[in-house]
Amino acid sequence: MDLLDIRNLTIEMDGPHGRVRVLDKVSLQLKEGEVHSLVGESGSGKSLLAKAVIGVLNPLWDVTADRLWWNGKDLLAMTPKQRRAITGRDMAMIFQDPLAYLDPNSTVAEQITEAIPAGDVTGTFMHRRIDRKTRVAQLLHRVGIRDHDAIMKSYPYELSEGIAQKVSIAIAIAHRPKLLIADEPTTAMEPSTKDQIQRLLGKLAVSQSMSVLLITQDVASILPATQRVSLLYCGQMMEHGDTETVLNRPAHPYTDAMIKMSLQAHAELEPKSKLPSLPGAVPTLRHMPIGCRLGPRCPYAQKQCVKAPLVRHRDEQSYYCHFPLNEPEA
Amino acid sequence: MSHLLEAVDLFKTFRPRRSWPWSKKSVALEPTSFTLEAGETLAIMGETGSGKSTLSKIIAGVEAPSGGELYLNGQKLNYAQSKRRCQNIRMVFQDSDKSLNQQLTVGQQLEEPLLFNREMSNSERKQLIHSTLRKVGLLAEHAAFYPHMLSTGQKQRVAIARAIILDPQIVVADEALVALDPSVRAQIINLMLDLQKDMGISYIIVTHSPQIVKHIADKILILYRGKMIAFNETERLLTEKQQPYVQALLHEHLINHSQITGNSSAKVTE
Amino acid sequence: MTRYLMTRLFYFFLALLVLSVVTFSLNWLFPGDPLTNMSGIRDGQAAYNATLESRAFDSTVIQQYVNYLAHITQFDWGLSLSTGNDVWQDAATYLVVSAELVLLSFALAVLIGLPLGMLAANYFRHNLDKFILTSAMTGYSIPVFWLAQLLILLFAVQIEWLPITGQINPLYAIDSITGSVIIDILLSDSQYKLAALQDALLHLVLPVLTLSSLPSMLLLRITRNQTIEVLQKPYVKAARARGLSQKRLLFKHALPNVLQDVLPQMTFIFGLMMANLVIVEHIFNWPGAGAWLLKAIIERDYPIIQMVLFTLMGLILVLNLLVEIYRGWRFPMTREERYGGY
Amino acid sequence: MADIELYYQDRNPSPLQLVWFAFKRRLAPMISLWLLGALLVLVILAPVITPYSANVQFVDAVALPPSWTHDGNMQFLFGTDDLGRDMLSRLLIGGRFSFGLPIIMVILASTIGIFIGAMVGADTKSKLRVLGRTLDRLLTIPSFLLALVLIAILGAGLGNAIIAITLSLVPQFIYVTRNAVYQEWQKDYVTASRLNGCSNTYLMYRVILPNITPILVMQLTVALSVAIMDIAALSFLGLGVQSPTPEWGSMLARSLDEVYLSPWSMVLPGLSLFATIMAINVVGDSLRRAIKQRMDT
Repeated sequence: MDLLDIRNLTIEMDGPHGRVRVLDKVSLQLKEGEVHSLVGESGSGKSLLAKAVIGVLNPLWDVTADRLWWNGKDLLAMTPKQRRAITGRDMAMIFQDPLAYLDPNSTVAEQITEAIPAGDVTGTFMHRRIDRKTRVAQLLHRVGIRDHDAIMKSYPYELSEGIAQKVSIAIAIAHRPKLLIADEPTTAMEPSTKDQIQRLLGKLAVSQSMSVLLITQDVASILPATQRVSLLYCGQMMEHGDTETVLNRPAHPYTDAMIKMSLQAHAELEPKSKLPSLPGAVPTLRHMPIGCRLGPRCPYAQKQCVKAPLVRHRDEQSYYCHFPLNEPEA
Repeated sequence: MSHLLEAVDLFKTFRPRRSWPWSKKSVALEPTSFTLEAGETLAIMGETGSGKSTLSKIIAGVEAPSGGELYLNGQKLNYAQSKRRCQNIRMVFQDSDKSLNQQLTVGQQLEEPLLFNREMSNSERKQLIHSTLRKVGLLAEHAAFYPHMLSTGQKQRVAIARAIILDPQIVVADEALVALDPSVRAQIINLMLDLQKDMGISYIIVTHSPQIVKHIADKILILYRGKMIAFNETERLLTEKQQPYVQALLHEHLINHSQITGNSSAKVTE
Repeated sequence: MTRYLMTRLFYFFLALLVLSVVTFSLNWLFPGDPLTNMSGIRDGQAAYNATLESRAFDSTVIQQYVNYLAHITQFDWGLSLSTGNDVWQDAATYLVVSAELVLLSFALAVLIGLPLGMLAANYFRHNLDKFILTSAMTGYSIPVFWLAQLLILLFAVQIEWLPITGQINPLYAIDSITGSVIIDILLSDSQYKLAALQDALLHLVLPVLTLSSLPSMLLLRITRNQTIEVLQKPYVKAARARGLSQKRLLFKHALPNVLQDVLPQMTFIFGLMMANLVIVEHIFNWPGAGAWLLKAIIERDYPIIQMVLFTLMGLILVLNLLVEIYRGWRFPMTREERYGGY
Repeated sequence: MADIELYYQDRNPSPLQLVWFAFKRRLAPMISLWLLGALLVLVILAPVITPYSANVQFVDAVALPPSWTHDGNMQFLFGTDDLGRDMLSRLLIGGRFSFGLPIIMVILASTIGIFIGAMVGADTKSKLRVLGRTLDRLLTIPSFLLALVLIAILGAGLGNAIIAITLSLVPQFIYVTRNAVYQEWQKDYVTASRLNGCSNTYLMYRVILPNITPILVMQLTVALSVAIMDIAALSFLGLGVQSPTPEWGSMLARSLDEVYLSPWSMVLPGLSLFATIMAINVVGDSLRRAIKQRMDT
């Protein structure tokens, strides 16, 4: 059974210009212990997907799905309280700008302590106190912070971005979640810090045996340990499947373009040569194209593309396109 | 023949926030010298706090240096000479959202530098604004738009249009490419390269992405804690053996997939 | 923290100094003889020449100011022009009377404003929020003196629950020792202690209600808006994503961050109370510093005006200092001075 | 003929217009705005439309209740006070002092305050900052106490009250403007304009001013309600408008003694005062909300 099973998740919101479908029938399955990367540019709705799973979406928005199951239980049918219990016990999330996501007026130790489940520490009052402290130190060690004494006493504003992200990871893994959602954890970080965080996440996924749903805007920054990858564009799923297969033999033109536009690909081109890129810009919510939303920017688009393509499968990958690339010779 | 831009011992000190009035000033940038030729691209690299932003701001005239000289075409350029500077050195900021005035239309913002630096009639100005907008891949109609109606990529294009409208010799771009989406980033890099070819602009870009640097820079200047530790042509920096720090900074991309997947227990270092 | 403390103290004393310069120069701005305005001793009185000397009026203005400072640090504010009494001696009781009123009202304002503000924010956009907000808006817009009249009309005249004016029924014959009625009653050996206390408390109800209405409503609005803002901050979202309950979110994460920004407003609210004190004491015949100030202004009793104004404004500055120190200690981030512009 | 949009056309509202659209969409602030507008017209036209002179005493109609009560008389719509003066006329004329004057005072104070504030805010030298911070602390002192100080110097009376309140409003404007200008000055778009070679005047008026307009307008509404409150309070205490000139505050002071006999003489001026201030506060609050809404999207 899949840990997380999303079928045809749709989110609609009422904007100033009428109803907008910000997430359009997105499906995603996540197995236990799997590292899954979700790639999408800004405006693709990738963060909304994460928020829908965690259950912190704006209550005014309409969330419908054929299935939004966690471990076989329907999340949408639950009361907020039940949902909170599951979220608090089994899921955790880290964000792009760690400094903004830490409470500015509590110390690191306080914030990590809060995340340690009450059942984990027992005994007398003093006992519990010492126990908690050692546990906080342990957690900090686990995310690669050595000078835990200094860090525990500091307030978020005293931390550097990299350390702050490690602290949020420590908070996230404090209750040993089954799923960690990382929402662009390394965007806008410098390469060395980025590298540290990525390695840390990969390592934790294995050592804590938890699933990781990594959200990025760039195929270049997906986790090295990623087993499966999904690409989202303007609220529509473009392609998903086994990482190796998808990245080496993309079926969807969007995947193809994202791979060619990634920083890694730049390095292999002749200096100062023209970089490949998709023409045009991501459409605004008001001017969403009908059918396949990539249509107007897609170099392979034809008339048929005004009809939303159905899912198709090929070996280890699924894609939503009428005219797939890299088809095997018949 | 003199250099297009020559910096001689530029440095910057500052008073840290939490200090006593009598304590020693901190150094943001130690004396740094470099040269830049016409049509070249110089990349300034370094970690956060290495002083790379400070250096770019001094060149663009946002901040005054604490000492040292800057020569433009062999003539000394003082901090106070704002006219001469802004006609020749222009800046593109990191966040186009913040660097565009939300209350003025794109046209009005492009008009601003013209009002103060060019003697032109109204219609000439309009002409120039429209042609510049087209040059950066926008439409003339965008002149009537307010920034909040444009997408990120379009805003970045407007910021570039504002930089090139005075036909400058140097454009300074401070981390302008980092937070962009891949497709937008590729578009903007292409645009910058095209403009360089057409107008012979020199770029000074501040970035921490070695891949971008490799693609567009002719020269690289590497700062470490305010000190210049390398300044050379890209080609040579990449091929010749360098000190470990430079090596690590430039060859970041080499640490790719296979290396980490197989080594998940790698020691995490501070 | 040391640096923070030192700079705060530095600015506090600087502000006090500026304030004293202002009160000092008032003596020249007031009509009449500056020396009389300052000391309350008129030309022709026996002590006039001695005062001339002690106040250095034969010397430069700077020297005069220094002597003025020396006098006020010893609480020598001169003599009242109308009664001839030493101003500071009179002031002590007046100030305690007002302090009783202000402290009670301030406490009431905080007790009403903070919790209701949080409550409204918690029910943001619900009917409860709208109701609380509308009543806050109403309470905030009612002029103090009209509210006082309405309350008198309602409680004292129509349903005769509460006494109208004064501190206590004079029949209880409580001697004024400290100025605060409640303390006086507790100190006195009257046999009707309980009855007197009840009477005094009933007298307090209307003035306290009136004085605290505007500040509490203001505080409510500030708290509500601030809480709503904080609840939308990323770190609260992160805490919510951790599955914390709304209660815990509100008290553990929102409250400290709300207080951080609401606390500085306390000074402002306190200042507003000082201003309204004059009006409220006037209406309720309350023998406090506000009414005294008003009387002095009408009678042009300049030493009193100076003294009361300096004290009221000085108190605001003291509160400001205390709030800032507490804030710097409890919320270390604010010491960085990255927030709040200057 | 109705406008038919043949082509899909983007409207291109400026951010300030967007704030206005957000403001306009709600009912309460619009009612308040209309109310204030109507009041302004009434106050301007007061000498023309008042049925009687404000100070003429009708001996045969002393303390007459409003016309809708049992004892009322249609001749005096809102009744008369204890000296037989027509309440309606007094309210209307009083509005000139209670509502008209504060508007003028706020305009004066804001002009001075914004000008000084803009100058100080643009000055980034640290020397002045010590002075600025000291003054910040003194600014926590409410304007009413400042007005009292000025009254103590100048003496009671309408003219002096006007000067006192106007001057006491100025510091708040300086403070707000300075902080706003200072904060904008740090932002990238101002730096960008500075690098365009703009003159300082252009920077201040074309670049920064439009960005701080909402804050200033909000401060204007706050100042207006404070000014109305202050002048009424001063008059109430007998330090401002002197009798027999009608002013809502002084009318309330008068009614203090006769509230048992003729409650309407207290309720009516108080109600006008309350409604005016309430309307201003509603407008200010909605403006704040509209701005915030604009920022969030």
